[in-house]
Amino acid sequence: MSDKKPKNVFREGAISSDFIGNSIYKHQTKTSIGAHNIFLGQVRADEIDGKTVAAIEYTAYEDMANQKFHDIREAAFEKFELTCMHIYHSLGTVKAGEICLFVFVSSPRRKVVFEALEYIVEAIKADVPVFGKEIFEDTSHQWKVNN
Amino acid sequence: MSDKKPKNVFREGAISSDFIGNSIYKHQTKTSIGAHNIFLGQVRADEIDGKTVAAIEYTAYEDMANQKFHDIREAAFEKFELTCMHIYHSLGTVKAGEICLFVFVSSPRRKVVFEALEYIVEAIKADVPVFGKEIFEDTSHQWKVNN
Amino acid sequence: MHITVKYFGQIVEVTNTQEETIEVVGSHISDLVGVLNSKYDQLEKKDFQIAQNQELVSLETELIGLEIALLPPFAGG
Amino acid sequence: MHITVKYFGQIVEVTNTQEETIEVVGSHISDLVGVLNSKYDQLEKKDFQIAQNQELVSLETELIGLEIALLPPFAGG
Repeated sequence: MSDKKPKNVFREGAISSDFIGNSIYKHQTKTSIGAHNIFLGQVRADEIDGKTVAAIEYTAYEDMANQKFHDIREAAFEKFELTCMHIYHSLGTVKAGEICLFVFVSSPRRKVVFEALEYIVEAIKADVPVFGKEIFEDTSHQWKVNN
Repeated sequence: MSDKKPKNVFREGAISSDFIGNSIYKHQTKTSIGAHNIFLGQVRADEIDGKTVAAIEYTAYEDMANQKFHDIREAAFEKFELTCMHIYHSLGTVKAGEICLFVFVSSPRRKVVFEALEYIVEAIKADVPVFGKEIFEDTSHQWKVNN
Repeated sequence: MHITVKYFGQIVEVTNTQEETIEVVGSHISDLVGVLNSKYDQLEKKDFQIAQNQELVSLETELIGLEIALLPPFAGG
Repeated sequence: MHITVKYFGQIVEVTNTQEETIEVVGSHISDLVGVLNSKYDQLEKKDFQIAQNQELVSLETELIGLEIALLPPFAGG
């Protein structure tokens, strides 16, 4: 079910496991679904030159980003036979171990969800203007770059 | 982290969204993880010759099935750089809309989790002796076959 | 040889039992299947694989005396 | 032409502002970038893409007078 107007994909701070569990629960009334696939991005406590990442502070060009999320959503509904799709991304501070990206796709059949989820996550990484400042435990920082 | 003795993968009845949310929560202490990928199998209310599936009753050749789940787990840890992997499958009655399979893989990097999750789910469908009786609303039944 | 045979899923609808001991003359899986086909005339219509000691085997495999299971098509997940 | 220019991520560390209005003589993105490079001498060392009216553009694209954004490497997810 695609819709025309871009939604706000961003959530302030980390995405909680309760929110994810609840989102799964809400899909149990949709009995044409046979397969769900969920991607979660979690902030890693990477060690770089002896310093450990404590958090990532996310900012975005929000209007453009929401438009890009919308375009990705429309393209995915076009390409794949999906019943539902949900995307949530954090803004602000997300600590190491916390979740910053939640992508949820559902379809009658499993082959579709594998393809669709990977397509969506790769498109988000490549096309959406979100910026991440990796804050080290000593409060110094560096800028994260997707590969 | 692989281990030698087959665990019991089976749970009586449906797998709840709370259980899944809690399982996600428990991984937030593992700060080397950057990406989680979760597959959920949900029972579809398929309509066949005018009758609607109300539930699937799962049985299994349990010892062999747990051994196969174990073999799949070992093979996946061998093939992919995974931090964790969890598999849960229902036995007994799971109603339409409820979840019967929960596969959860985590890794430092995203490419790995996509490949690993699809590999594991396809292996489960092909190799594990689990049987499903689709119970229609009028209490008649047919036997489910994976494709 | 006395062999323990387990039945699963729709096979149980033919055998009406989940487990029994079968007396087999002969030393291959095919000999056991012959006995079962004479005992259960609906069995030949059913699609199943055979496991011996929890590993899938073919009709040509030798009986080793351990547990046999008749496994209808898998439906996990 | 007066152009609203927005800065994001590490670009803000060079401009010390998130948004400003820039006066440009010329009609292409390259003309605007010329003005910004003379204003901020650290900007040339930075890696960024340019969006006009929320679409990525090249240096050869014409300025249409709508919002411009300087976007450093993306890091979503």
